[in-house]
Parts: sequence; C-alpha cells; structure tokens
Amino acid sequence: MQTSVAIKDLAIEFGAVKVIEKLDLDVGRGEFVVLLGPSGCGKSTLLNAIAGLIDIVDGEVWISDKNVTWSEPKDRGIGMVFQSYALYPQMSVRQNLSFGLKVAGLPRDETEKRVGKAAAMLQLEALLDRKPSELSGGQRQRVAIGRALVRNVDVFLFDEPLSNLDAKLRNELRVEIKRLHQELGNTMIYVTHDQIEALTLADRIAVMRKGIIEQFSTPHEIYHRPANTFIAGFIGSPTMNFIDGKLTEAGSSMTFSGTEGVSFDVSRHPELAGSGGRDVILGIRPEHMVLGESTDPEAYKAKGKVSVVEPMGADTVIWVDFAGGMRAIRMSGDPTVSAGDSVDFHFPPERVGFFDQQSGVRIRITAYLRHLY
Amino acid sequence: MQTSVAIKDLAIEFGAVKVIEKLDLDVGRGEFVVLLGPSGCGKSTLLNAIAGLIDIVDGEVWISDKNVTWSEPKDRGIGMVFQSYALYPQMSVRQNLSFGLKVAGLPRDETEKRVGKAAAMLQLEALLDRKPSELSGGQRQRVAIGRALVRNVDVFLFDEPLSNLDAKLRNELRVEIKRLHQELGNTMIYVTHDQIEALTLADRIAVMRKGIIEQFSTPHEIYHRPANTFIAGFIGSPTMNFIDGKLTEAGSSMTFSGTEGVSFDVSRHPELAGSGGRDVILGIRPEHMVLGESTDPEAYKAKGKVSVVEPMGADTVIWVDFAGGMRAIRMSGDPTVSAGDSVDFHFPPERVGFFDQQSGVRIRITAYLRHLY
Amino acid sequence: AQEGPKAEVIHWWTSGGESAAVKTFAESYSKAGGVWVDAAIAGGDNARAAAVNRMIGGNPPAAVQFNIGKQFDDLVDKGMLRNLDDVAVANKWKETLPKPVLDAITRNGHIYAAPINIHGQNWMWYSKGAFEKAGIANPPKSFDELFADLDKLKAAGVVPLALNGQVRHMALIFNSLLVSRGGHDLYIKVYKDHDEKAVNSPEFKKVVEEFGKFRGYVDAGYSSRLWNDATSMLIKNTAGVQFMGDWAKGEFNLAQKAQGKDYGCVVGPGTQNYIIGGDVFIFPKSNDAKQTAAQDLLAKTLLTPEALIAFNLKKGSIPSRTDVDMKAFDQCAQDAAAYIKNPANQLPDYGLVMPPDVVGSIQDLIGEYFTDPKFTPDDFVERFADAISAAG
Amino acid sequence: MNVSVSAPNSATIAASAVQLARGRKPHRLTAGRIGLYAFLITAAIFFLLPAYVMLMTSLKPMDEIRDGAIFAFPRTLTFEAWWAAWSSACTGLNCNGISVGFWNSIKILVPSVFFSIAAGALNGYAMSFWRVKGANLLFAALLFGAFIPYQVFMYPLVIMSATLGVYNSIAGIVIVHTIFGMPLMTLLFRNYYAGLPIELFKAARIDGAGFWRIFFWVMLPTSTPIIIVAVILQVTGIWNDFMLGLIFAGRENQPMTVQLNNIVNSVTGERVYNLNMAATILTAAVPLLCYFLSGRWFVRGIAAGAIKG
Amino acid sequence: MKRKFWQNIMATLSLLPAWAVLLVAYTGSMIWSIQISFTSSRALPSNNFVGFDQYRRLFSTSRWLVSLENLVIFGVLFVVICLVLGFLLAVALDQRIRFENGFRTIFLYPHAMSFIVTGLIWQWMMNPTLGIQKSVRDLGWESFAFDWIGSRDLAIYALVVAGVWQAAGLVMVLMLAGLRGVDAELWKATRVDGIPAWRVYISIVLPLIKPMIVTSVVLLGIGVVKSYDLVVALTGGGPGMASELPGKFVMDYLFERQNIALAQAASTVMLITVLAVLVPWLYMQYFRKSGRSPT
Ligand SMILES: Nc1ncnc2c1ncn2[C@@H]1O[C@H](COP(=O)(O)OP(=O)(O)OP(=O)(O)O)[C@@H](O)[C@H]1O
Ligand SMILES: Nc1ncnc2c1ncn2[C@@H]1O[C@H](COP(=O)(O)OP(=O)(O)OP(=O)(O)O)[C@@H](O)[C@H]1O
Ligand SMILES: [Mg+2]
Ligand SMILES: [Mg+2]
Repeated sequence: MQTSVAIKDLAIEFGAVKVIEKLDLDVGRGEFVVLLGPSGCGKSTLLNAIAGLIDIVDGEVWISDKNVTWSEPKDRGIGMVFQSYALYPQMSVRQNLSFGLKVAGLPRDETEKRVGKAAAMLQLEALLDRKPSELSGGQRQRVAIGRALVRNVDVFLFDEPLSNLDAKLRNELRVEIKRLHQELGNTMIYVTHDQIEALTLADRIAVMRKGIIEQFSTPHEIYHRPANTFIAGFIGSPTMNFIDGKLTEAGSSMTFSGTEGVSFDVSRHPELAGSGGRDVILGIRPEHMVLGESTDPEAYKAKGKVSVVEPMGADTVIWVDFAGGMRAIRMSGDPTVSAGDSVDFHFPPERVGFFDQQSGVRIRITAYLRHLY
Repeated sequence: MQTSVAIKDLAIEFGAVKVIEKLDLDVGRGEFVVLLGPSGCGKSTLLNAIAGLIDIVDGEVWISDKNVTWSEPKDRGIGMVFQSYALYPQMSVRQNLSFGLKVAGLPRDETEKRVGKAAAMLQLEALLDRKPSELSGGQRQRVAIGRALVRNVDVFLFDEPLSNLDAKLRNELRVEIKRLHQELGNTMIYVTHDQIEALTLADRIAVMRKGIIEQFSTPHEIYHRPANTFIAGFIGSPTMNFIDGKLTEAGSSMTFSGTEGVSFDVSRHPELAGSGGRDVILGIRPEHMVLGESTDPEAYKAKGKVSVVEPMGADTVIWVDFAGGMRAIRMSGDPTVSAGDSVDFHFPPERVGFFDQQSGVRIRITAYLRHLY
Repeated sequence: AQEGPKAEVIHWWTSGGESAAVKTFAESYSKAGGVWVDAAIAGGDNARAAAVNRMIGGNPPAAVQFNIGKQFDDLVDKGMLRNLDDVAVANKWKETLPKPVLDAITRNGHIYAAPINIHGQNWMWYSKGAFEKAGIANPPKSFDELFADLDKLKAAGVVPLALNGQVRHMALIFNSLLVSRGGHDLYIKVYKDHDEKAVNSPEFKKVVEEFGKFRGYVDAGYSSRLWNDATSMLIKNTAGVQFMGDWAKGEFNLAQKAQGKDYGCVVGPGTQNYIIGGDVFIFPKSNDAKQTAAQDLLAKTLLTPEALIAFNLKKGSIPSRTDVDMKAFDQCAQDAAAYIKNPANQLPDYGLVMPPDVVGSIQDLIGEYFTDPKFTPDDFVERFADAISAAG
Repeated sequence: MNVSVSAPNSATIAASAVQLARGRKPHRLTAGRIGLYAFLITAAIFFLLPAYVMLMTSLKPMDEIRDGAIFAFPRTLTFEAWWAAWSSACTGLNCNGISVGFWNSIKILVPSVFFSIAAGALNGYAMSFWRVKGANLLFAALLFGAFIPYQVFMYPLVIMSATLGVYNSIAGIVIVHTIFGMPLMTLLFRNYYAGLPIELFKAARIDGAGFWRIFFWVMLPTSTPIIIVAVILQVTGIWNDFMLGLIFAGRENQPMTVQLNNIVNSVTGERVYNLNMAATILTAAVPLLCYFLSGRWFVRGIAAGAIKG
Repeated sequence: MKRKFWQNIMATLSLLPAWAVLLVAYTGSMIWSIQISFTSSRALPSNNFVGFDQYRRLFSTSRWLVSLENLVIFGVLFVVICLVLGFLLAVALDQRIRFENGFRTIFLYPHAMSFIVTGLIWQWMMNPTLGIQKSVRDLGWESFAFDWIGSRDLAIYALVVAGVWQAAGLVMVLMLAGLRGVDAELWKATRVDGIPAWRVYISIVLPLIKPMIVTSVVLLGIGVVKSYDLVVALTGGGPGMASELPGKFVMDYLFERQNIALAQAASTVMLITVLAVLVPWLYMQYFRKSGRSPT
C-alpha cells in the first residue's frame, strides 16, 4: 500500500502545554483512517497539523510523497470538513462551493463544472442558491463536504463532522460518507469520539489518548484485541466488563480469583503462562456473556442478581451484580428476566482477555511462548 | 393504577401557531413515561405545560388529584431537569440545591438534611462546594436532578436531560436514572428524541408527532407493534425496512408483489383478509432479516447485492440493494460478507407487519376477523 | 480683478453688537485696499486655541484677537509674533497710547500687538426704571450710598444686583470695590507689585468683608445666567444695578435704550480711577510675503482714528488712542476718555500685569468666596496672598 | 385557584365543573404590572421632557418664551426659528445659518466613520485570527488610550498633522477621528471576531484565501451586526465632536457643532431660545435619525457579542 | 519555520497603523505631556525644567482639589445611578411589555445628543427662573424649589442628573442585550424552584451579565474621565467652583489660563490614576485567559 499521509516525530505545543510530543502515523492511499479518542486528547490538533492550520514544533508531515511541513494549507492537496461546518454564512451554497476555486483563479467554466459535479454527487442541485442558514443540518454537512470535493484533493480531513446532528441523521450520513469513500477512493482521515462511527467507517482506527496513539489497527483488531484496558473500555457499548482478580499458579493449572469468591480456572489461556501471582483484570464484552446455565464444561459460569434491565428493541442489556460491580449482559430480543431476579450466566474462554492490573496492558502470548504452542 | 398526572383536552398556541390542539394523557403513580418524538413536535411544550411554565389555551392539568391548571409551578409538586441543566452558575452545588428551599423559608436544619440526603443519593457529597463550571457534564446533570430531589416532589419532569452529553456518559447516566426511579418510585415524565433512552427507561412511551400523541404504550408494544409507519420508522436503529407493494387476492391466497419482481405469498397473515387490491407497505426490522438461505418453507426468501457493510463491534449491519432500495440486515458478530457480494437472506412471516400505503396505519385484525380466528 | 492683500482675522466677536463693530474694521480695511476674511469663533478660549494651533501647525491667520495683557507673552518669547515697531513709530503709537496699554503691548522694548480699544472694567450700570420704583433719585456716589440703594431696591421687590454665574464677572465687582475703597495705590500694590503686606492690610480686609455683603443682593437664578442676561434684567427694569465692563452698553443699545434716560453709568462708584482692559490684535510671523503686506496694512488701518472711532462706537469701548476726537461718543465714553487723560487715573486691568493662570486663580477664589457664605475674610486674604505670589 | 377535588374522573367533578380551573389563566392586571408600567412611563417622561421642551420652544415666538411656561404648548406655531437657524443665523460677519456646517459635517463624518471602522475591523481581525507578536500588548495599550483625555493630545497632534501637511484640512480631521476612534472600534471588532467560530477562518485558509481575501470576503460580510453598532457609535461621536473639528478641520471645513456653538454661545441681548433650540435639534438630527432607524439593530448587534467585557 | 512568512507579514503590516498610532500619537503625546508637566511652560511648551513644582502647585490649588473631590462624587454617582437605572429599565423592558421598541428608543435617544447639547437643555430646564421650578410654581406650588445649578452644594448633582439622562440609555441597551442572552431554561428552573423574580434578578441574573456591567463601567468611566463639555454647558463649573471637574481644569489651564505645564501635570495625575485602575483590570481581562490566536 502506498503511503498517502505520513507523519514523523510530530510535536505540538500550545504555550507551555505539550499537546503532542512524538507522534508517527502512516496512512495508505485510499485508506479510511479514523482518529478516535476522548475529548481533549489531541485529535483535532493532529488533524489541524496535517492541514497546516497550526504551527508544529517539531517533525515532518508528508502528503502524497511531498514534504509539506512548511506548505500553505491550500497547497497540501487536502480538503477539510469541520464539526461546525464553517460554511461562509453570507454566501450561497454555490458560492460556498466555488470560493476556493475562485481564489485559486480557476476558469469560470471549469469552476462551474466541478461545482455541478459535486452538487450532483451530494444531491445539492436544488439547494445551490440557498444560504447556509436556510439549510438543515444534514444539508449543511453535505455542503461542507462538497467544499472539499470540488477541490479535487487527495486527502479528506473530517473533524467530527456528524457530532452536531441528531442520531437518526447521524446514522444516515454515516452511510453516505462510507459510500462516498467507496466511490471516490480518496484517502480520508476522520476524527470522532463516537465509537460506532469509528467502527463502521474505518479501514483502520488510531485510538488516541493524551496526544499518543495507543493502538492503530483495524476495527476488528481493536474491538476484539484491544491493546489495553483504556481501549477496551472506550470501545463497545455497553462497555467491556472488567473483573479484577489475582492469578495463582499451581502446577500446570492457573486460577483467576476475584472478590466475592469468584474463581475461574484459566489454565487454557496460554498468554497467562508464567504469570502466577500477578494482579490482572479479566475483560469480557457484554455480548459474549450468555444468560442461563451452560452445558459446556469449559465455559466460565457465574451467578448474579439482576439490577437493571434495559430493553433496546432489537436487544436487551441486563445489568447483573457480580464480583463487586454491575456487569452488562447483552442478549438479543426482549428481556427474559427482570430486576431482582437471580440469574445464571456464562461466557466462553476464547472471548476473555486479560490485562495487567498495573499498566492496563493486554497480556499477550510472548514470542517464546508462541513458539511453544 | 392511580393517576398521578392527567391532562385533558390540552390546547396550546404560540401566537397563531397551534402547537398542541387537543391532547389527553394519563400517567399512573410511580410510572415512568417517556415522551418521544422528532424535534419540534411539541414534547417540551407539553412538559412545560405540565410544569406550569407556559400558559395553556384550553384544557386541564391534574397532578396528584389536584387541578393545577392555574397553579404556580412551585405549587404543583413537580421538579424539573433541563437539557441545559440550568444550574445557577455562580452558586456552589450546595447553594444550587438549597436555594429553592431557602427561598421557601424552610428551617436551616431541615434544608441541610434534605440536601445531605440528595447529595448522598446522587454521590455529590464531595462536590458540594464546587461551582457548576467546575463540574463535568455528568456531575452537572446529577446536580440538576438533585435540585428536583430536595423538593420532595411527586412528579419529576425531564427535558432531554442527556442530550448534551457524549455517548458513553449518556449510557452511564441512563442507567443511573433508571435506578433512581426504581429507588424513589416517583412518577417521572421524560422527554427525549433518543429512542434508546425511550426504550430502556420507559414503562410507557408516548410517541408524538406534530402535537399529537400517535401511540401511548409499552416499549415492547411500540417496538413490535408500531401503530403506523411513522412510529415504526422512528424507532429502531437502523430503521425498519419498508417495502412498497400491492396485495392481490386469488381465492384463499394473498400475494404481496413489489418492484423488481419481488413477490411473497402472504396468505398466512390474517389481518390482510379482504385487503386484496390494496396498496400496502411491508415492514420488517433489520434484526429479523437473516443472511443465508433458509430451509424453512414458510420464510420469505430474497436475494440482493451488498452495498455497504457496517461492522459495529458486537454486531454488523449489512446494507443490501433489494426491491428498489437499500435494506438493512443486522447480524451479530463480525461481517461475513463484503460490499459487492450477492447474498441470500430471509425473514420469518411472524416478524412482518403491514401498513396501509395511503395512511401509513398498521393493518390489524379487525374485530370481525378476530372473532373468526 | 486685481485683489488687494487678503487678511484672515480670527476673533470671537460673534454676537450682534460685536459683529457690527467688526464690520466697521472690515470696511475700513477694504477702504484701505485690503480684503478682510472673517473667521469668527465663539468663545475666547476656542478662538485662541484654534489660532495658536494654527500657528503651531504652520498655517497662521493674518491677525488674531487677544485680550490685552499677558496672554500672548509666550508667543512673543517663542518669536512667533511680528514686531510692529515700524508701524508704531510711523503712526505715533508711543505718543498716543495710555501707559498701561503701551506697557502691555511692549516686550523688551518692542511692540508686538495693536491695541484697538480700552474697555473700562469698573463700571456700574443702573436701571432708571428700577431706581424709580425704589424711589432712588440719584445714582450712588459711593459704595456706602450704593448699599443703601440696594436695600431700597430689595424692599421694592426688584433684584438689587443683576449678577451672572461667571467668576470673572464676580471679580469685576471685587476690583471695583478695591479701587473705590482701597484707592489707586492699594490696587497697584496688590496686583502689580504683588505686595503681600498690602494684601494683609486692614484696608484690603475691609474690602473683602464689604464684598461679602453683595451676597445678599442677588437672586436665585444668577449662576446659570450669562452677563448679557443679567444686563437684560436692567433693560427690563427687573434689576437695579450691574457691575460690568463698558461692553454692556452694546446690550442697552441693541435694546434701543437711551443713556441717561433708561439707564445710567457710574465709574466706581466713587472714583475716577479707570481700570483699563481691552482687545489687541497680534500678527503671527509668516513666510508669506503677501500675508506680511496684508498685516502691515491691517495694523496701520486698525489704529487710524477713523477706524477706531467707527469700531469703538459700535463696540461700546473707547479708542485706545488718547488723541481721538470723542464728540461722537456717548456721555459715559466721554467721561471715561476724560478720566484717562490723567495718567494718575490709569489703572491696568489685572490681566495686564499678571499671567492668565494667576488671574484665573484669583477669579476662582473670588467666586468661591462669593458663593460660599461660610468662607471667612481671613481665609480669603490668606489664599489671595498665596495666589498672587504665583505671579512672581 | 387550587380546586381540590378527589379524582379527576370521578362523577363529582362534572357537577362542579363550573368552578374548575380550565383553559387560559384569567388575565388580571396585577399590582406589579401596574407598577411596571408606572415606572416605565415615569422614566419615559424623564427622558422625553427635555426633547419636548426643546421642540416646543423652537416652535414658539420669542414673546411667548419670555412668559416662561416652558412646558406649555405654543399658542402660535412658527417655524421661523428653524428657517433662521438653518439658513440665516449669524456667526461674526457670516450669516448663513448652520446649513454650511451641515455639509462640512457630512464631509467629515463619512470618511471618518469609514476609516475608523475600517481600522477597527482590520485591527480586530488581525488580532483575533492571526498570531501577530505583541497583539495583546497593542490591544491593551489601545484600550488604555481610550481613557486619555483628548486635551493631552492636542499640541502633539497639531504638530504631527502639520508635519504631515494635512493640518486644517478634511484629511487632517479624518485622520484625527480615526486615531481617536481606533481603540473602541478595535475593542468592538476584536470581541466580535473572538466569538466567531475559528473554523470559519480555517476553512478559508484551506480554500486558499490569504489575509486580505479572508478579511474582505469572509469576515467583513459576516460582521454586519457589529458594523451597525460601530456605525451608530461613531456617527454619534464624530458628529457631536466640537473640539477636534474646531482645531483640526480648518476654517473652511468647520463642522456644524462649531456653528452651533457660535450661535448658542454668542452673547448678545436676549438669548434667542427658539433659534438656539431649533439649531440644536437640527444639529442633533443626524445621530438621532441614526438611532431611530437602526435602534433595534443596535440591541441585536450588541447581543451578537459585540461588547463583552 | 518561515512557512507563513508572507501571510504573517501581511497581518503584521496591517497592524502597523495601529502601532504607529499607539507609539506616535498615544505614547508620544503621553511622554510629551509628562515632560511638559516638569517644565515651567505657560502658553507654549518650554524646556525650562522645574522638577515637581507644578505638582506641588497643583495640589495646593484649591480648584484642583475641589475638582478631584467632585470627580469622585460625580463619577461614583453617575456610574452607579446609570447602572442601577439602566438595569432597572432593561429589566422592565424585558417583561414582555407593550411598545417595547418605543420605550427603548425613548430611553436611548439622549445618547445621540452631545454632552454640550445635554448641558444646554438641562441648564434651561433646571434654571430656577425659567424652567421646572418656575413652571411648578406657576401651577400654584409656591414653595417648590429645584435650583440645583444655583446651589453650591447641589450643582454637582445637577451634573449627575444631566449625565444620567444622556448615558443611562446606553447602559440599558447593554444590559438588555445581556438579559436577552440569559438561558430561558434558567428562568424556568427558578420558577419551578419558586424563586421570586426580583430574587432571580439579584442573585442569578446580575452575576450572569457581569460582562455587560463591566463594559458599561468602562464606557461610563471613559465618559467621567473625559467629562468637560457637560460641565461647561451646564454649570460652567459654578456656582463659584462648586462643580468643577478635572477635565475642565485641564482645559481651562491649557487655553484660557495658559499654563500648560500645570494642565499637563493635572492630566498626568489623571493618567496615572486611570492607569492604576485600568492596568490590573486589563491584565485580568486580556492576558490571564490567553487570547485566542491560532493560525
Ligand atoms: N489554541 C489552544 N491553546 C491552548 N491549548 C489548546 C489549544 N487548542 C487545543 N488546546 C489543548 O490541546 C488539547 C487537545 O485539544 P484538541 O482540540 O486537539 O482535542 P480533541 O481531541 O479534538 O478534543 P474534542 O473531542 O473535544 O474536540 C486540549 O487539552 C486542549 O485544551
Ligand atoms: N416560544 C415559542 N414561540 C413560538 N413558537 C414556539 C415557541 N416555543 C416552541 N415553539 C414551536 O412549537 C413547536 C414545538 O416546540 P417544542 O419545543 O415543544 O418542540 P420539541 O418537541 O421539544 O423539540 P426538540 O426536540 O427540538 O426540543 C415548534 O414548532 C416550535 O417552533
Ligand atoms: Mg476536536
Ligand atoms: Mg424540546
């Protein structure tokens, strides 16, 4: 895969505050990369640095194999869509779309052609003479995208483009953006703190925290093999269930024991080999917890009291008191239990992940062990 | 069930605009009722009318068996939590909680007792001396609830209390509100346009459109037997798939035929009896569509091309081109198909609902027919 | 057509009588072949500020009205004014101007200003109609008589003293009293010699005490009044007397009141000492030869007896030259001209012998004293001594 | 109005339905409401009285004014004073009324308002969107400058404008007004721009617009509310100026206020109150008109974030 | 690192006029003015330095001391009354009243008048022999007295009345804009809590519109410091010097009394006072919260 956007050793400061200290990122051509992370982690800052809208302290930015670290935003071959859309309020949609081209001195007919094409693609033809204030949220959003579209750029940058919209519209536009990407094949870098957006849109997700990329991988990898508890907890709704406990090794058997007498035999987890005595966190996603008794001898079995039941239409979340906390169990369909019930539930070992209690880092099979198995 | 809040013949106008024309609503004591509807449908207006914050044009409002149509808000025995929280910005949390009591002339120790109790219940003890600006969104939310709590009211009114928060926090607080309701047992009327909130929190949901309550029923009923296409489409994410078609009756068999040669034998739907020749809409929820071929002879079987695949972690939405539109199929787990694939899918008859194309109203078994079956 | 030398003149004679007077100058000047460009700006401060700033800005007018006295000292020191020695010698100014006037326009032996009139500062005017109402037959000949008359006026329901709010005009009363009661010497000692002993003398203190008595003879509305509003009270016979310079005559004339019949004038009362003030024109230096020529012509024209007569008749003042035929003038002016023929009667206005800021602070002090009944004469004397000491 | 009845749907209610609270709250004029209007009307009288007196006086002949009933309606209505004030009142030897000054004032006003607002807008823009060294210092110092009494500047400014060769000209007075207007205008625009979303600026940068183009094409067209506020403030301030016009404009260009001063402060005989009042009203007409026409925009403009601390 | 060289140059250049005004006009004038205050200049600047003589003289001049005292009285009353009245008017206008536009215009129009005109008209209204006093007496109330401008003790309050008349409308507009910005839900919350409206205004709204109050105080403050025209037109500083203000002191000594050194000493004192009040505020306002300057 060719590299479309490459960031090397990036450092950014605001006054005395170091927002990003040393960040590397490679985005392939045509790739859809989502920057995901909690508020204030530096996502917008990173995006602005790629666009050339803030001064960087150190490092390099490469776009389409050119070092653009010192280039003007307009010369970087990027288009950007903002959370607030940032449409020029006094210009019509047509003028909003053509402003950049006019500034660049493009001939009139070429400008019109491109605006027409973008408008057609985004179904904006009927709105071309309206002012932004006369548009709905979704329409504004499309104009903002169109503004990037007309400029025939290689890289699209999106800064939380959907977060001002209501849920229904958000769902619709998400699909539209996805289709647009499939159609255009451009590189897209997309900032969000909405995990559903990240999971559905991204080819790869870069999960950020405090200016650092904690994991940069496919949605599948991030969802199923999160690098640490932060990522595991950040992605998934309801969030992953974390159960604190201690590992005790006895011969070839390994036991996980938590509060309230919780105890599982976790000998089948190769990554835990040699971790006896370690304080760990057991992580299991709500949808991997199954209500009812299991006949599978390998499954981890447990019991708890239902605290809250949340029917959500297509599925239901059951909150169960277990091992010193509320644990979510997600079941499809309508609830079969109600608050106050005592229930059995279980979950399969292969869905369980372990994290180090100290560092929060996922415990993986070490190279040596991998060799053994 | 005793009635806690009753509204009769309510009419509300803003100038010449009739926002609510003739509305009735009965809320039982201790019930959790959610007002759900799109933006601008009059939810807040209705809530404000209950609270006495706007003048009504006609009708009556009863709270706890008292006609409070003309009472002051403070005398209605209600507490209200606003979308913007509306905390008194320059007062500490403690003052925010006690201000109303102080003004009401409650003795000091009683005030303190109540504030203490509310703070404990909402885990605000550590924050009592902070200003609202020093609180996180969720904490502000809790203070706003606390302000209603200290007043020992019978009825809690919530106006989109979570819509300013990010998704993760929204999920957390939703559970908290649910627990609070279970603990207090108060009547709660809760406005939202978020269907997940509505489905998870409500004992009953009143779905509103343009000032009219379209359906007032349990979440289960509303989700599974929506009264019309508006409700069916408004609830559920992704939205219900609607397929336009025509019914043709031939002897005892009834056939549904849509565009692109789509045709199902729908003879097993008693409610369709006698509807031959009618233009209808077939509605089926994404989670009831199943990928793959079915061996069940009764299942409706179909074929389509995958247009977009949205993996969402716990489950995946597959968008398939079928019968002249994109149809969503929801499957749990990771995607097994990808965009461009041709796929088979099917859905069971008992999950299908039919709506009249003209009116959008669900076609039900008429009394006569019900008698027959 | 060939235009004569053009002279732009800044002055603050904007009122009706004043404008009429200025007009005579404009006519005299055009008769002499010049063109008078009139730049009237109401208010002396405004006019002078505009003029001085224009000099600083390098775009001076041909001539500017100033009050005679020390107002233009700095302009002379800075070399911004033309030396008028040639015009003065050619037109015998030294021989014909009263000494206080000559002193006031002379700096280091050179003449820098053209004095055009003498405004007497210690006149008292009275309304014949009001006097009749109060049964007063003759004008007072001394301040003792005046106080008696004021009481009568008060008793008759007439405002005894027509006063206005400006401190500078309150000071006129004080100075009249100082001259009449204290005499020529005390006045000179106090204002010209800045003699502290004189200020601390019992005579001076008596003047101060007596001045305080006037507080009882004014009406409530005086402070928002201007001097001409006060004069019009005399015209309407609603007030008895007013202390004002002879420019007040303009008001009477404008109202078509006749001297001796409707109103009367008294210097002092009770003295022939005449406090001399007045107006001058100064001529800013300029690089423009045309302007210089216009100034020469203007300076010469202004001080010709004909121009002076025409102007002063309208202005109400008397000509600055003592060699002018006064027969066209009214009785008051003729009296004044007669008085000042005698150098012993010539007193300089305090503005001629003290810088404006000192004059200002004395006026402030007088105003404060007058308006504050709790202000004791002793305090006044002390502060007065302080104030004149600043004159150096 | 709390009618307590057992339950809303019990049969008893139907009987006593008459006394049930229902529908729109009966609207009563409460004491508070009456007090409110009383306060407003009292205040309105306080604010209107001077204008009323001015207007009435200007329409009365002098002998009626002498009677002293300043609040009385004129018995004989005359517009003479207005004509006189406009076209024939005298200043020194010139008797052209204040009409000459009117056009001078316009000549001064238009460019002064334009340039001072342009300067303020440009400063505010550069300070809010561009990282210019020392911008904060500059801004604070300018703001401080707003507090310095004019008088302090007089001599140095005269010398400066003479050096520039613009002393006693329209250009000179325009420059002076621009200098004095700059602090407040900069404050207005800076605060307004600080309230605009920064993304607007970023989007324009990405579209390739440079410093000036962003200013003229994106920022200025979005600034209408604040421009209205600025225009109102500047028109009032500059039109009402007397001192600067007197000293810097030159004899040919003296604004209306100088003539007003000449008419009103010339002491001669009886004061011609009707003429004075007419002249005063005429002089105040332009800013007054400005307020009347755009008063509602003024509040909106300020609310739009124009003036914040 | 000079990527945005030209753009930033442009921005810097665009501020050059402002810098020039600041350095040449403001700073230059200020330095000049301070320098003059240490000389013995009279009508025109001179270079004869006399140290602090002018300041000594200034503070022994009773008129200056009276002016300062008056400034405090006038300043405090003017600002406070304008704020209170402006706030009350704004609150009243915010009550969904009829004719709001009309009332607002009535309250605001005096601000279109210059202080000169304001002084003139109020002088006439307050003139005891012509104005309100006479009219009321003519109506039969013989003992009615409203002769503030003629009274040593009350003249300063006459200034306040006229000043308030002129400036309260602007404060009203600012406050109204502030009130309109208050979250409607906050109002609803207080109604549910049963808090009386006056209490809400005092305890909740007032703190919320602090920025508007600050702006008002700044604008009024500028008016107070510069107040000259109003005194001249209304009382002329009288009776006596009962209503003198520092602004007029400076003007009088600059022009009529021709002692610019003393005048500049006076304005330097004013300057320092303003600086002492303003600098901490400016610092709080614009430096502590770092201004937004991205790029
Ligand atoms: N102009 C600035 N000056 C100072 N600090 C800044 C500035 N812009 C951002 N920051 C700080 O940099 C950090 C990262 O900000 P950034 O806007 O990149 O966060 P983000 O991840 O986009 O958050 P969000 O999801 O809320 O948009 C934050 O702590 C923020 O306070
Ligand atoms: N004060 C008002 N004046 C005029 N119209 C109003 C007013 N308040 C609300 N409306 C109108 O009444 C209708 C209902 O408004 P309401 O606020 O109740 O909607 P809502 O259902 O709460 O919407 P949202 O989800 O956006 O809060 C809207 O069409 C709105 O425009
Ligand atoms: Mg961001
Ligand atoms: Mg709402």
